[in-house]
Amino acid sequence: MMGVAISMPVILPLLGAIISLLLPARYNNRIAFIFMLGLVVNAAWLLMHFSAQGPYQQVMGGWTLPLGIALRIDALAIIFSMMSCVVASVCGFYARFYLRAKQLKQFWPFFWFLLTALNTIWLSADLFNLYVGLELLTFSAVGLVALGQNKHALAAALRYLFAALLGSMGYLLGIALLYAQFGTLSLSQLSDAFSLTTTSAVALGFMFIGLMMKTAVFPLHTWLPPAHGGSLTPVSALLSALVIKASFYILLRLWMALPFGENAFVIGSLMGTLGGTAIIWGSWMALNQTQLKQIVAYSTLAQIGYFMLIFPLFSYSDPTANQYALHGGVLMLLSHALAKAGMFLAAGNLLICTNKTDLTSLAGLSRYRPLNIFAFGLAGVSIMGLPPSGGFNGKWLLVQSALMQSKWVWLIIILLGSLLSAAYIFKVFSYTYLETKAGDKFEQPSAMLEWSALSLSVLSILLGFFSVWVLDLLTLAEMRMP
Amino acid sequence: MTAVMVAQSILLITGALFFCIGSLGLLRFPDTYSRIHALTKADNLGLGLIVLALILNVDSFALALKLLLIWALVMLASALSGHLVAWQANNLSLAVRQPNESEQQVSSAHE
Amino acid sequence: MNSYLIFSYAGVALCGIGVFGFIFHSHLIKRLIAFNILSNGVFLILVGLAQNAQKQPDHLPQALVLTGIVVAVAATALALVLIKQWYAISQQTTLPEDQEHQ
Amino acid sequence: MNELIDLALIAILLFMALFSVLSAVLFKAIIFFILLGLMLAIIWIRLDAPDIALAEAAIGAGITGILFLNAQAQLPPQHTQAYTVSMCKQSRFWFALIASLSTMIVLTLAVNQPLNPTISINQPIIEQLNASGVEHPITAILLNYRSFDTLLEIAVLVQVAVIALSLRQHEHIKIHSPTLPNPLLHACLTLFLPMLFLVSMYLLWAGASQPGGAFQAGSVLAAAFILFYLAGFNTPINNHELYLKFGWVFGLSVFLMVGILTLFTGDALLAYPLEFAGVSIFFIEFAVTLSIGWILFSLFVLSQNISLSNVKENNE
Repeated sequence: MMGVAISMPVILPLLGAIISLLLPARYNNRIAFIFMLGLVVNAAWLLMHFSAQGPYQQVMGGWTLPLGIALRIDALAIIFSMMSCVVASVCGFYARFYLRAKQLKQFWPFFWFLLTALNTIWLSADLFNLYVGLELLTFSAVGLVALGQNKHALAAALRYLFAALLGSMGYLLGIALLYAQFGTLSLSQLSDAFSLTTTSAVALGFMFIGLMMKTAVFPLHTWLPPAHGGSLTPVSALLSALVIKASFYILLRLWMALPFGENAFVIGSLMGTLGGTAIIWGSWMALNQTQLKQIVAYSTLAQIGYFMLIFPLFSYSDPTANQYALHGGVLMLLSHALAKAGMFLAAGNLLICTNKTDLTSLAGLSRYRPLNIFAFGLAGVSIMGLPPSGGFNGKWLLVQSALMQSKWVWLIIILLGSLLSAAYIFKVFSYTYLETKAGDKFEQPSAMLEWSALSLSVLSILLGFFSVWVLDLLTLAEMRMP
Repeated sequence: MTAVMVAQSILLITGALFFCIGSLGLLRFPDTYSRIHALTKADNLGLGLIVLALILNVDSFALALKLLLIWALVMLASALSGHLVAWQANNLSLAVRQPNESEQQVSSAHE
Repeated sequence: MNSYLIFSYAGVALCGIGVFGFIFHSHLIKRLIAFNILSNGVFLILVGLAQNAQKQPDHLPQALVLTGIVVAVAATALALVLIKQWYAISQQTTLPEDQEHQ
Repeated sequence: MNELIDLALIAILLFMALFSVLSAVLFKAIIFFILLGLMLAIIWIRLDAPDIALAEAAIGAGITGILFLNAQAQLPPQHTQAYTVSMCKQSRFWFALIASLSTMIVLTLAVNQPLNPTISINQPIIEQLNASGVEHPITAILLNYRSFDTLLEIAVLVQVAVIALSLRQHEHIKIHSPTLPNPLLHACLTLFLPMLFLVSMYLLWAGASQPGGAFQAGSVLAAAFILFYLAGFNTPINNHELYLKFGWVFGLSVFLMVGILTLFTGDALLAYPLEFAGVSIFFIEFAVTLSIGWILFSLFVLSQNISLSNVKENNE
């Protein structure tokens, strides 16, 4: 039975893609509902099995490990697959009402291939399998960006494709060197046999650069703002919330699986500086943007900086600080996924209201369309990290871990980043409070759109109250065991 | 150096020589039509000689037939592609040039 | 046996040429050709180095390279379709930000 | 003597790569790239990898070369400016040079380390070969040990084809086929096409015991389709979208169905029961070959020249 459950997250979306390609367009919504329900039920079943019996690993095709590909269920995999289920279903629901019929017909196959790739990456414990999953993810994301069919969307899709291809070539180069050095592709065997020699150091260097390029970390980020800002609203929500997290997830997996030992400090602080500059620079760029969706896109850059801060806060000497850093990072990732998707959907609603992209046209909106602004605000609360939200818990744990290890630099960067993110979110709000004499001349987005944006923002706030569940999952399985 | 080895090396060398002559023709001839002529003729013969040389020391009869099949297919393919290139060149009405004529003379003569 | 290692060095050289072409060319198809050269270089390193380390022809990297070649063809086909669509809309063969110093 | 041949091959390979990257005219760059692909096919033979040599020649040089030439034919003829002189002045040139030199140095550092891996996957591959249902190790890896990889890889191919279709969506699929009504070509078709199909099916069948398999057979099939299309015959693909989609998804759905069937008989995904392993692998490979041939062919057809008139500037 467990064999079925562990492979369902990959098989169901693949079946959904095939059926949505074959059946005429009018069945798409039914297919979406059925397969999404199946995915959620399967994720819940895996969660119950995991909390009952702990991590579980199964090799595909029934072979022994070095031969076959291993899929595994552990705390991180479950949290991320449930996150992608929730965010993807809400974005699919939003797209169903937002996109025109012709666009919707093309949207669904890409949506299902995207979910297949995401679930493969969450579950797989084999390096080359992760590479093929990354490629499938990149192509479906490029397809989604190119859905806009206009000049900006195509340029953004091309730029994204070339950056992602270069990134995955770096990752493949890393695999080539690691396989030559250790003779195995499975992550668990690699973590036992790993030793830091020049070959494996160069391999990890290329892998980290490739993955950072796909996660758009600071120096390699130029493809992200046009891709996320320029594409259709549900697409940019999916991209910002889920796609960039997949390559970061692999980075985190590699960091936790491979024992770096004493030079973890050097690599960690290098990545931390990149993260820190990303926070400062991203927030600064978001502050002086004039387009609403560009602000949200640049805030994604800043939030990626926060995720990179997990690595310098890892320490082998102090296990509790180490645990705090990991828990804080996972909570940040989770709350960012929910909040950023909610913020992009809310921004899409605001664009529908004003159907002009720049900020000045938002004047008087909080009087006439309070629900959309409320959704945007709630998501902003979680992005800023104000107390009730999940973002706050994540930042609080990171701050605790930094205090424990008295690493003041990262502490200052975290606080400064929250300040800057508060600045650019309140900037948006300040525009909406301006009074306009023209009265209510805004369109009214359909209720479904507003409520789906609001639901994601509320979820990211509720995460703050129920983050103890997530943390139990993490502490339940001793993270070092794959 | 048995007799077969000597024969083989002679055949291989002449085959390679034909290939060189073919590419020399490609460089030296003035217009597309004569270049196609040089390439299809010389290279096929060169390949024939090399295949002959290989057949001398091949052990199974089937392999020899396969080698001959390769040669026949290459001849067919190069004849077809040569014809297509010439046919397309004719459609684009590329002029037939004498060895010493330069480009302008031909276009003026052509109108 | 060290002939495998020589080919890994050839792979390294191909990677270098591929990276140079990828960064230098602003013409999209030339950049795509450079990407293909880079991926061929990586495959050479993958097989050459693995077989040099294992001291015998190793089947797993060869299967990986087969999958890699098919994925590279898929990437090339996708990029070409996008480039043609981009050319159809904007009459440009380079990305907007590369055009000024053409 | 062996080293001499290897060094000569590598020298030619690197020259091809350099000319391909540095040549100003796009057509020349593509021709050198195709030559590079062919040289690489020979090098894969030297590396005792006949499967990759076959795939590189068929897919790397063949299909990629056709796609590049097709793309180049529809872009404007390039003005060949004096390339070398202006090249060095651009700052990009130095940045690219530094980047490529640093990658090469770092890579040579990594490559000439003495490597002695503790785990060797070769022995288990050979030992469990008889349990995999095929005799050829590469096909066993691709379709049995790591069949999950191949499943995803075919999904990647279908994904690219769907994107190519969606980019052409706003004008209906009426693509005019190239007019090449050459009588000799039509006559030769009757000779070439059956032979190409025969070679493709042979490659597919031989894959079980010697180098060959679904990908090489699929690309030979694609070459046959493209030849048929270029000869000016208007295949039904041009006006019916469902033909396209069904052809793409056929291989993927057969692969998935067999995987799901084995899921309910055995306990793991894609664990073929022992006695049916050979048959199910061949059945999957057959469906995958047809699908790959169809996908590569429709990628060629869908990227035919896009008539500029009906591409409207519509923003979201």
